[in-house]
Amino acid sequence: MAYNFKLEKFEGPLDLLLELIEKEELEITELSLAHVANQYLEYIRNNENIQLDNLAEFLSVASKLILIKSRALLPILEFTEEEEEEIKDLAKQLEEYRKFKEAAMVLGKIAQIGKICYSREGFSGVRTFFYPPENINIFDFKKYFLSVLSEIPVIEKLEEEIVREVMTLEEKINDLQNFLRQRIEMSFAEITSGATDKIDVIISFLAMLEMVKQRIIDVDQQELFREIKLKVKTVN
Amino acid sequence: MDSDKLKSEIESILFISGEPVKISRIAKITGAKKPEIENAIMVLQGEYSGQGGLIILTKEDEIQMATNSENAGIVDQLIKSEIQENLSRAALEVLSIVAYRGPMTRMEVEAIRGVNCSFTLRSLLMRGLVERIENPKDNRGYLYKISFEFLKKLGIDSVAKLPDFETLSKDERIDSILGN
Amino acid sequence: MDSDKLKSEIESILFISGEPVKISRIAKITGAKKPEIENAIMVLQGEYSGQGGLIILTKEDEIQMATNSENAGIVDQLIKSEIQENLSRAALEVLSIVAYRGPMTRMEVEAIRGVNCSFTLRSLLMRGLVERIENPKDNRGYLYKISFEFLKKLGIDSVAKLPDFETLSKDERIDSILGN
Repeated sequence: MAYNFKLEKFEGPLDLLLELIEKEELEITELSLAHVANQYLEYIRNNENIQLDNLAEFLSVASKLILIKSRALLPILEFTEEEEEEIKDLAKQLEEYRKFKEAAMVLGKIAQIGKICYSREGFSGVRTFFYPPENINIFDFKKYFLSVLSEIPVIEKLEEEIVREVMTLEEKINDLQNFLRQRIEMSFAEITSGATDKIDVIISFLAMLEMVKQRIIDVDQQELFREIKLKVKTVN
Repeated sequence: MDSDKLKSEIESILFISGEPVKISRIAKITGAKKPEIENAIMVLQGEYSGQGGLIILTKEDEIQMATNSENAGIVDQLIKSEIQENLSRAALEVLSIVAYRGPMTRMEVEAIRGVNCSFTLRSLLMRGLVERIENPKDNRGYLYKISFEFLKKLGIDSVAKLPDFETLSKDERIDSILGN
Repeated sequence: MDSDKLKSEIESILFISGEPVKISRIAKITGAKKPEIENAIMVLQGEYSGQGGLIILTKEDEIQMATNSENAGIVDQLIKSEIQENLSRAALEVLSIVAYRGPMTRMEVEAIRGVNCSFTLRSLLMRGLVERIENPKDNRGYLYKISFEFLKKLGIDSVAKLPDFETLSKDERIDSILGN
């Protein structure tokens, strides 16, 4: 796919999304979000620069984009009120973020000019007095020091572990393909029955759409709200 | 109280203190009433807004005296200023959100940026560009707001002087919920 | 040089310095000629001679900005209120950090608290609870420690007598945040 900022570092999923839309010179609408969804998904699939602590946020936006994109791909899909809300929210959120991204650039330029106001050192020239507080003893020192220690942020090892367990999109597609070849037909529910968390379900769905796009599988849904059936496309 | 006398006293207080001073503190020291002081500050800010070498910064219920940003180049030579680190894009985004929309919680900043901001907020707090106060609605949480250091860095005397302050400081979504 | 601009620059210089400044120094910083500066100072002195809170003092070839002596009583009260104010939670936290971990730089105090501490440290210095010494590793910076006078008042002769000093002063959370 033709996009040329693989190595650029984005401030987050909204930043990436905004960049994609602006590159295409589009307004922020549901349609334009659907339009750039592929590029977004491609980016997070290929990009190893996404910081670990941001991956969850990138995936959360991915899941909203998948909703939007799947509406275009599978018009028969019905959305819950909550999902409709999510789709609308993403456009609004992006609009809001754009305002502040622009404001940040303006502030950055003002700061760069270096027209700083300087203040005086507080009470400079005033001589010091020894004025100790009453009612403070050495155990208060311990108490306040302990409270300071408890506020020091612990570098989270947890997040790293979660991320390590999540399969990449690539792996998931391979997985699905193998599984499909064995079973020929299966449902989306079956695929995700072994999912351990939301991210896993999202990745599965993402992979499914990806395979529809690449014409590896056919998707079939008999009726609204019924199971989505996946089939390996028969080669004609 | 004689308003010229009060203005004069406020000038002296700001000069000696050097740091931001609360209006309530000025009231305590001068014995003047809060509205009188606020009025005197307004007049002073007007007098100091010209080409003079000094300006008066205001933010919420605090004021500070500083040099005119036009003279930054001259003053720079006088003070052994700490190296002015450039602000990263993340820092600028968080700063602009807090400047236009603060005081606000970390969650509210993150809702706009779509990413975790705890690291950036911490570094801005340490650099003194952002301040935090306890959240009256949540005794374990904080509210973040802009500092005088930030105003000084941009060379403006109040947040209202930020570009597009009127429009950007309004949250349309909140307004629509409130039915405005 | 534009005389209003020069006046403005001189005001900024005097404000920041606080101390007497030599006219030759002003000439060097502003690039203006001595007679121009002397003229600007004369005009400034006239402007500052009224009821305002600031005045400009001249002595031989030096000038200084200071507060109007009419306001001496107010200034005294300001200083007194600054010193006698109850210690805030922030102040108590900074004191405890400096006690258990000092001598240390301001940056280290700030990294541990995650918040800028310049106002708090300045206030503790002024009350004589903390003292600063030159940093042998950085001749522009200082190291902060608890003052001996304050230790005596607390009834101990060394910080090592603080409760659990051995373990608390070596807490690994601090090493992790300071990157040691």
